[in-house]
Amino acid sequence: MNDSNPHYEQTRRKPWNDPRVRALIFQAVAIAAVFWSGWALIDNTLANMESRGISTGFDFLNQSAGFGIIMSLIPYDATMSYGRTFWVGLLNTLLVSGMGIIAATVLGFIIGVARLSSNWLIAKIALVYVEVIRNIPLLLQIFFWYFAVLRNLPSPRQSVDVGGLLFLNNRGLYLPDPVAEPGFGWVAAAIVIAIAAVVIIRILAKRRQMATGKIFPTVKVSVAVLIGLPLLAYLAAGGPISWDIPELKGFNFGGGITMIPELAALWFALSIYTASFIAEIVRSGIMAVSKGQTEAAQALGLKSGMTLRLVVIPQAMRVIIPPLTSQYLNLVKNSSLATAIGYPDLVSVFMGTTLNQTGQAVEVVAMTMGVYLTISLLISLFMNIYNRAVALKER
Amino acid sequence: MTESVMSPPKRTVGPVQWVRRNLFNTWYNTLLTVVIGYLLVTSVGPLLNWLFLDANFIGDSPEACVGEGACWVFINQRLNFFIYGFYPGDEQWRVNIMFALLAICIVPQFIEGFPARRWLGLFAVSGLPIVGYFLISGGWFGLETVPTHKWGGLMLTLILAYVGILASLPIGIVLALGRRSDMPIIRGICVVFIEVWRAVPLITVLFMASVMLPLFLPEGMNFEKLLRALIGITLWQSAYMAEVVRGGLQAIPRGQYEAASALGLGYWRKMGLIVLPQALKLVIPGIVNTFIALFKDTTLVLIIGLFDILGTVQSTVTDPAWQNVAIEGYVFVAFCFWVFCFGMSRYSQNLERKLDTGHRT
Amino acid sequence: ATTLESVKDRGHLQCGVTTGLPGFSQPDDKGNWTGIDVDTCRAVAAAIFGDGAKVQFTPLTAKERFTALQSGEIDVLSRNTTWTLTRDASLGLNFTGTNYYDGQGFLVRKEIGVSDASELDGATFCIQAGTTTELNLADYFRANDMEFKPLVFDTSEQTVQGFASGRCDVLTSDRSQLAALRSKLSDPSSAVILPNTISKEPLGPVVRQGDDQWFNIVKWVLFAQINAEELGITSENVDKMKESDNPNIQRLLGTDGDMGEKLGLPAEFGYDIVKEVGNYGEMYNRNVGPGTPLDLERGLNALWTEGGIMYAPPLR
Amino acid sequence: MSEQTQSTQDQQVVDSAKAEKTIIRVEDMHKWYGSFHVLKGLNLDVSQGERIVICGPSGSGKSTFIRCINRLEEHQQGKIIVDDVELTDDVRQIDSVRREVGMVFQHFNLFPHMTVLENCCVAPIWVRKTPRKEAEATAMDYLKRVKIPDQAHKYPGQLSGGQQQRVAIARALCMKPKIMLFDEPTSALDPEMIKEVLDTMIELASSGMTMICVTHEMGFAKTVADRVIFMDGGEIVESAPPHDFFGNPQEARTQQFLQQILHH
Amino acid sequence: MSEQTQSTQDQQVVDSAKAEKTIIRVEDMHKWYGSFHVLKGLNLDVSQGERIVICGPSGSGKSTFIRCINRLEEHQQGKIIVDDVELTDDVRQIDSVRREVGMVFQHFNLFPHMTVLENCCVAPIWVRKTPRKEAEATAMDYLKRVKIPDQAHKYPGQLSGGQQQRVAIARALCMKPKIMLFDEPTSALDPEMIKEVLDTMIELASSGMTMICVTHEMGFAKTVADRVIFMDGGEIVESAPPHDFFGNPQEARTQQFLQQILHH
Ligand SMILES: Nc1ncnc2c1ncn2[C@@H]1O[C@H](COP(=O)(O)OP(=O)(O)OP(=O)(O)O)[C@@H](O)[C@H]1O
Ligand SMILES: Nc1ncnc2c1ncn2[C@@H]1O[C@H](COP(=O)(O)OP(=O)(O)OP(=O)(O)O)[C@@H](O)[C@H]1O
Ligand SMILES: [Mg+2]
Ligand SMILES: [Mg+2]
Repeated sequence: MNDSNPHYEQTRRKPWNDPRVRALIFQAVAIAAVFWSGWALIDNTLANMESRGISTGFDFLNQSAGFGIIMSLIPYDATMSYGRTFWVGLLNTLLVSGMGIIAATVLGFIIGVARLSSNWLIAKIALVYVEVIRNIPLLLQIFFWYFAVLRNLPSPRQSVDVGGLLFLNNRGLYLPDPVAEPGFGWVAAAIVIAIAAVVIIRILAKRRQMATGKIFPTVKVSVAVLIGLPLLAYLAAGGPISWDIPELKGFNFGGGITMIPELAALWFALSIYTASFIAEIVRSGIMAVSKGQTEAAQALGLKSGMTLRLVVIPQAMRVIIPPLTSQYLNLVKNSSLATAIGYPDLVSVFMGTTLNQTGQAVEVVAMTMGVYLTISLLISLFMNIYNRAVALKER
Repeated sequence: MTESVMSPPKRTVGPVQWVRRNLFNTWYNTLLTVVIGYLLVTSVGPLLNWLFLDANFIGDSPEACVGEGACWVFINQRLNFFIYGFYPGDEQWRVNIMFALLAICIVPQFIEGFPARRWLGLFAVSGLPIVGYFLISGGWFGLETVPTHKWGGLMLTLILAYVGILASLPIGIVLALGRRSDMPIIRGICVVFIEVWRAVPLITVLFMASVMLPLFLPEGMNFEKLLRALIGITLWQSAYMAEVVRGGLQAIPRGQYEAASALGLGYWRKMGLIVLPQALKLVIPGIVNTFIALFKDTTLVLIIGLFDILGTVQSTVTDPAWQNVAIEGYVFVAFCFWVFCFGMSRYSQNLERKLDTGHRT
Repeated sequence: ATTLESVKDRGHLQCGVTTGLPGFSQPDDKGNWTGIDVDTCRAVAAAIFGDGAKVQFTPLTAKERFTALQSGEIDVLSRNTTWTLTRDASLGLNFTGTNYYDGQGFLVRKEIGVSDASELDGATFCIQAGTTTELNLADYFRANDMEFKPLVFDTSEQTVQGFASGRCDVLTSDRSQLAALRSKLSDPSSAVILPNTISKEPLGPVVRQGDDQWFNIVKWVLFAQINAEELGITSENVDKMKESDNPNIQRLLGTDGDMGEKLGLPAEFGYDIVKEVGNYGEMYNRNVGPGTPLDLERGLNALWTEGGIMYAPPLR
Repeated sequence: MSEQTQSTQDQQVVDSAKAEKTIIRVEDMHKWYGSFHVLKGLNLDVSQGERIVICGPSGSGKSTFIRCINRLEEHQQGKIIVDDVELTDDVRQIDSVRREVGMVFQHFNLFPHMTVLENCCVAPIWVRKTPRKEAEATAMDYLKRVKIPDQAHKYPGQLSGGQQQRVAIARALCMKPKIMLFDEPTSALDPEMIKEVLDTMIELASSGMTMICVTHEMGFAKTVADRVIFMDGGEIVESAPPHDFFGNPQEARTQQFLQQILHH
Repeated sequence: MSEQTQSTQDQQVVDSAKAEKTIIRVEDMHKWYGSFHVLKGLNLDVSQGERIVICGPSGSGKSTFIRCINRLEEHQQGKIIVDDVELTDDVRQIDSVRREVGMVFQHFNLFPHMTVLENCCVAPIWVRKTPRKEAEATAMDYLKRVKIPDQAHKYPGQLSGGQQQRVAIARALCMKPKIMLFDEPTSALDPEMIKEVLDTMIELASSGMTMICVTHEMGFAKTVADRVIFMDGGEIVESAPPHDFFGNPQEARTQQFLQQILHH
């Protein structure tokens, strides 16, 4: 290569005009600023905590808590540790979030499809639902479900009694609790067999379609098998499940499974509120599938049901998933409003009572935020994996 | 081309036909129509009775409330408290002026082709907050100072939402630009900031802002509680805003960046003159939606002891003088929020529609 | 800076109170706070500034109160807080005394037909979160080998609403509250207060550890009020009392000695307290005493000379 | 192109002989969008095996017309009879007509979430209840015919425009329709791709399929059409064999249009 | 067109005389996208006032090449010297080069939120710090030159494609660049629009502007180019005056390409 060039003289390059150098300096400054403020924050906090005589560290997690919690998924009583209260609260949060996500998804899809219904009344009701529910603060809706509904439920003595098995009153919904007896193994086996049978049916159905073109009603048959087989086994084994039936003891019902009104109210409010957003997401997802797709399917002779199932929904899902993810995240975060009605979730139990008893605000709040951060990262992660799996193949 | 001489055949759109087509076109639609119709008839009637027909509107004491209906007398009596909180009665005209200014700025935004609409909008985001601060907090021009802990009710709700959105927008823009930067460390910092704030519930943020903040600050440094709630809300909101703005930035085609570069515009001019104006216009609906979300979330300040509209209502429904007015109180608050949020969401939907068609040409 | 200095710089006292508890601290719809806890703070403000109005109230839920005090968000916590060893020793707090002796009791709905706490096995309780009530209840039931279901609310309003809506059988709280809470029910006669008292609840103002001067100030403001009652000084006769020859009175009102100076307060701090807020008895009667909605007898809270246990060290 | 023109003339002789059964009959058909009169009394008979090219200025209603033929649009007056079935509101009749009519769109409208093969099989399997094996075999046949059997397992997004349009043609053919409708099948393509698709269509035409094609590719019209129809303002202005149509247009409007187009 | 061809020959005489100073020099320039070698050692000298047309099959690197010239893409090896400034990482030098080089894109890339006039003024005002009045006057001049002064206050979305592209040209000219780059400026246009734009470019060429134009409009190349460059596979295969290039291409690859293109 020939460097000597009559027209051109090497201009000296000033380092600060090099974008790479600029970028480096800028980033160095930024990271220094972040570290400096982070350090200042920690330093201040430690200094402040020391000067105010606040104890630090996580030793408190092993101390005995000394307070009761009305509902817990793992064994808990007042003699257990603060660490235990963390898990109780966390599980309660997960419980109501999980239930909420399922219910909100189902309800949201129904309402979203109803918005596009050809039945004028249904479409309008769905519209009213969406416009009313999503424009009222969630906290108010939680209060509404809690106090309005509680007021209208009877006291335990006057419980609504469904066949002596199921009771509803202002202490909650009481359901019989199944207890396995000898012989239950048969029923369990039947369930396993039913699942296996369904898998086989699906494979056979596919094969039959391959060979003869007949389309087998897989879904209906599967449901029938899944319900029928265990039921048969149950009857044949002479009913090897005894039911722990709730009964009135003293002031309240004992035995059975209880769903406390706080859980129910929070669950309703979260599901109904979030469903109104999901409905809009579903609707716009379906509408985002171009009209050409529907037309092409129709031109091929596919009926409207098939068009929806084979062409529209699979494509709508791509549009629906990302905003749906953020709704799930919102729901989990919103479950922290439990504290307003006394449902013992993580914020209420751990960031509430435990924090108050131990006074270790920094540790407790950090743990709580860590939990929400983890949940949210996990949900995003799963959704990203799903998203990648269904991404359109492009050139 | 000759004009069409034929007009479309008159459709038989008599009511019977309409009902047929829209309510009873298939057997399952018929079934659904009947079931839902029945439910509507049985529930709407009693509701209307309670809300209006049997309700009590006039009076000045609990005794005025008789019968089964709602007791709106209660709302009437306490309305002042719900709107202004503890703001002193003689000074409430100041708040009223602000309400009026706000209405003057906002209402024209809904009216197509209103003169000076753009300028009013600009004033709403720039001048109004400053005027509002001086007017409401006072201490200037011979106005009596009203400390922030006396602010409350609807007024406080509006202040929280308004300031929250205004302050979070610029921060959100900076974060969004940072997240799209070529510099890995800047990008990393922005991503972490955004994701962390988006992951935590607002009430934990408010809790930190309201009772823990002094722990993190140097000795002796302190702000007012309201200001701290605002900082918490703003930071939290700016993470959401950043994502909205990022959506807009991503929607700007690469060609726009390239054309700007080819003309010799540097990074900041490229962003300021070319990219951001387009991106922000694209995401106005998104911003309005964020605003609605924030507006509803302001109710959470109740949990940290600020008396917003829900707070004022809650603190009065337990007044022993009035029995069983909780439902009326909550319905009132719900209605207030609904009116604001519904209005805004309509606005954003309209915009969305308009931008949609505008973009296709 | 010391707490006293920063309070003086700021120009007002920052005082943590409840979000609304009749007789102790409650805002009316003008934002004026009333109650015995509120008056305690006013007395501190009066002692520092000579003006009982120079105080700002921060409403706090029970869960937030200690964090707010620890962080420096408030200067004094006067929020019917029970004095316990743990709180005193490990939260970095100091209790400055007791402005109300209370005990935990039960409010039960009549329809469950219970007349004694020992019959409450298996009942559901409405409690306020973050209170000693929560702990006492667990202790009491463990000690008596009974079971209970605690339903924990954030504020006392919600606790009452929970009880009123029939969600729980029993509302448990400090006895001083039960009567007032009962009066909030739409039908007060549907509930009764059980005779049992299951705990000692000395309620008093709290300050941060590590600032002895401030600790002393808040402590002695209360003592000054109790001493004033012993000495018969009231807000009405305080001006006349200034001329009194009684050295105790002179020291209290600052006409003699340097009591104020020792605390870092103006000499006349005692006079200001009584003038602005009144003595302990006045404060009691105005907020919770007979004739108020709470209608509570002095009982334990009477002066030691009158059969109670209110006793203040001498001002000298 | 000169060789092709020749072969077309040979074909025209054959074609006119077989033009027997009327497979599409349109009688005084009108359509409105709201109050806008798009189609103003169209009349058209198409015999089995006939190949018709429709052209005309933009907005003249060409697309609307052929979309009415398989009822993607509803006409409000007049009659359309396809394969002896009249198009009415009756869902069953619409279904049976659509089964016999294949359509190829300007923008292909392939299903992006299915592979090429799945795109081709979905209708035979779910509409005709063909066994999957068989459907796939047929699909591969047609993919071979449009010369892209090697792309069968790719997704539409991975193909070029010309390839996508050929898949769209194969997809329509897989239903073994009696009639094929094309709505400007080449106008969204790059010049090189156009040739691929036109070649495919010419091959198809030579197999005797009944075709109605909206296009402005006049070369194609000359090569394969039995009749060229010129539409303007929602009316059929002229309808003639290509030779006459291009050589001796009757209407002033047609002449004007042809001048524009051929000049280009 | 025949008249134009003639006038071009006249011009060529003039042009060759003035071809003095080298304004763009590319020396053994290489570029990679990741590990994909796009440009493989290009060498090119462009004299002031020279008009160069680049053609070549799709993907041959034409766009990449001219985008390197104003550093929209970064080259990794070799040298590019524009107007005596070497393109390196130095921001100031890039800025000063971009000021002298105008670019017109295939898809116009007008700023949709600004009027035509604002589009033209934004760079002079903010980059050259021209007073607004003056910038607007200049802009109007250039808009007159591209024959759309009456559209000055419309928004780009309200113009036809051809008008938009002319605005894009005017916008680039407003910076009074020494060099203009065109990247297939007509390929996104309808046939009728193409002529408008080509006419504008021909007029521009006759004013002595240095131009590098990627295009497949061979008519244009014949009319105005001083040199036609054929690229394939990231290399310059042939570079010759249009007369030789079209009349007597040296390389087999060029011949093949020309056949395809002229045939079409
Ligand atoms: N859904 C619709 N609603 C209202 N008007 C419509 C609709 N679809 C088409 N039109 C109008 O009907 C007329 C005919 O449209 P059509 O698409 O059939 O024209 P075309 O001849 O296919 O034109 P092109 O060559 O541009 O495709 C046009 O004026 C168009 O604007
Ligand atoms: N950002 C990029 N990353 C990776 N490869 C790229 C990128 N841009 C272009 N290429 C590849 O570089 C090669 C040259 O692209 P370029 O756009 O320069 O071709 P071209 O000659 O302009 O083609 P066309 O005529 O289609 O515009 C192509 O193979 C293209 O796929
Ligand atoms: Mg068309
Ligand atoms: Mg290119």
